[in-house]
Amino acid sequence: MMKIKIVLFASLRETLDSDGFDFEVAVGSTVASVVGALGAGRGEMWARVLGEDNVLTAVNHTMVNAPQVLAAGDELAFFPPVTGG
Amino acid sequence: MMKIKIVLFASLRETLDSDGFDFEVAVGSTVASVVGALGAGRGEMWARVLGEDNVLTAVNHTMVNAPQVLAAGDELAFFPPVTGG
Amino acid sequence: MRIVVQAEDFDSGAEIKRLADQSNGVGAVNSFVGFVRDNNEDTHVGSLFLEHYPGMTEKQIQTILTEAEERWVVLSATVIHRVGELTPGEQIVFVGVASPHRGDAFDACEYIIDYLKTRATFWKKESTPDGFRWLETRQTDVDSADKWKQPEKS
Amino acid sequence: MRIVVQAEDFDSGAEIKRLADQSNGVGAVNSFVGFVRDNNEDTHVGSLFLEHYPGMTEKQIQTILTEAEERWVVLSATVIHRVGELTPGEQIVFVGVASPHRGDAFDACEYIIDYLKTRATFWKKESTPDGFRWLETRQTDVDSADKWKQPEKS
Repeated sequence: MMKIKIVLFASLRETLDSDGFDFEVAVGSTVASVVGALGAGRGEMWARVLGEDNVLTAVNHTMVNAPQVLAAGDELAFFPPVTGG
Repeated sequence: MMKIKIVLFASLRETLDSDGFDFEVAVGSTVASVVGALGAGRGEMWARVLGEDNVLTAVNHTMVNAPQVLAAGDELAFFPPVTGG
Repeated sequence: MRIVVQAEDFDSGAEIKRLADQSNGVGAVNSFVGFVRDNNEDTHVGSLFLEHYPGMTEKQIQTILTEAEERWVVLSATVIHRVGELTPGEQIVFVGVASPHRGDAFDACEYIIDYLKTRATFWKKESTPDGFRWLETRQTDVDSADKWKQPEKS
Repeated sequence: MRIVVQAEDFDSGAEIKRLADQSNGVGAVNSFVGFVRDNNEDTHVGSLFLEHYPGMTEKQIQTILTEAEERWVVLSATVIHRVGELTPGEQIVFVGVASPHRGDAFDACEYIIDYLKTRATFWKKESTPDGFRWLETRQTDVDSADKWKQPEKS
């Protein structure tokens, strides 16, 4: 197992009532498999919210897609489409 | 005869050493005929400078062309292409 | 290149002068300032709450500025984006670009704000008479950014 | 609509806020500030002297602003142009446009400065190491203004 950091922003942070936490995942986990583990470990709401089509993911401040493989210490962020400016 | 006002700007003002004056012209004069009268009355330099292709003319703050007919009291301006901003 | 994310208001005039002072040969500064509107989609807006992803936001803005510098003559560029709670009429964002000539300044500034709207990790929540609502991406913003896509060289 | 020709410097930040305060619903202010460059056509410029045609200049700027208001959603617009002697690094001209959305603000602002350059009666004289010289119209300025010409409806 390895430890990564999960962070959540905006509507995801509010809906899931969490701004993030450290999380233990299997070595070789992908973004997709972490979403699966979060749904399994934290309940239906997490599976549903993180599974929505428009949820964006970043690893260490760079946008990534679901197949992205994670390394120990990575910061994995989930957030909705951006609306700044 | 009728009186109009001649005004000159920028390089024309400097080259002809005048920023303007009242000028008596025949009733029914056009911009072109005033240019002729200025050349006849004030000398070769005026004919040459006001006859240059890029000289612009305005009557009462509106751009006009050579055939424009003038009225008593009009302000006739001569100036080079603009270079502001 | 100056990138600031802050709660405080900013002085656009001082930023414009700073852009001109950064470099010799500045003839033109184009700048964009976004303001909180008092209504959105026909609903009265009482206040706006802006959140960002510290670290990632600044990095994304830097990438957008670098792209603009590669595409136009940019002598200096500034982005200031406010976060926290803002009320209608307040300044939200400043984008400024200094160039020798104005065409580059206009295009680079519009490029930066168009991509900032679609790629920088900021999120807006509005307070309306019906409560808070998170804003959704506008299709017009996506279209604005798409206009900068260059055709592939064949 | 605010049109000022003056010798004094101006505060771009105050002008931007004034544009936003003129009207409800302002979401975007685009502004252009022109600066005196320290060189022009590879010649060092010591100072710039700006002359205008009082009365006609303001009228022409008003016409240009009215055209911009007919073409885009413009909630308020400002042009400030300095005259007299200016040195490199000084501000020459401010053009600002406030709109609900940024696309209109960018386009209207660029339209105004492009036509101001080719239609407003200002003239520039530069002091260079070889003495004074009156500037000539740049072809690039003529081309910039021409890009706004709309095709005739057929």
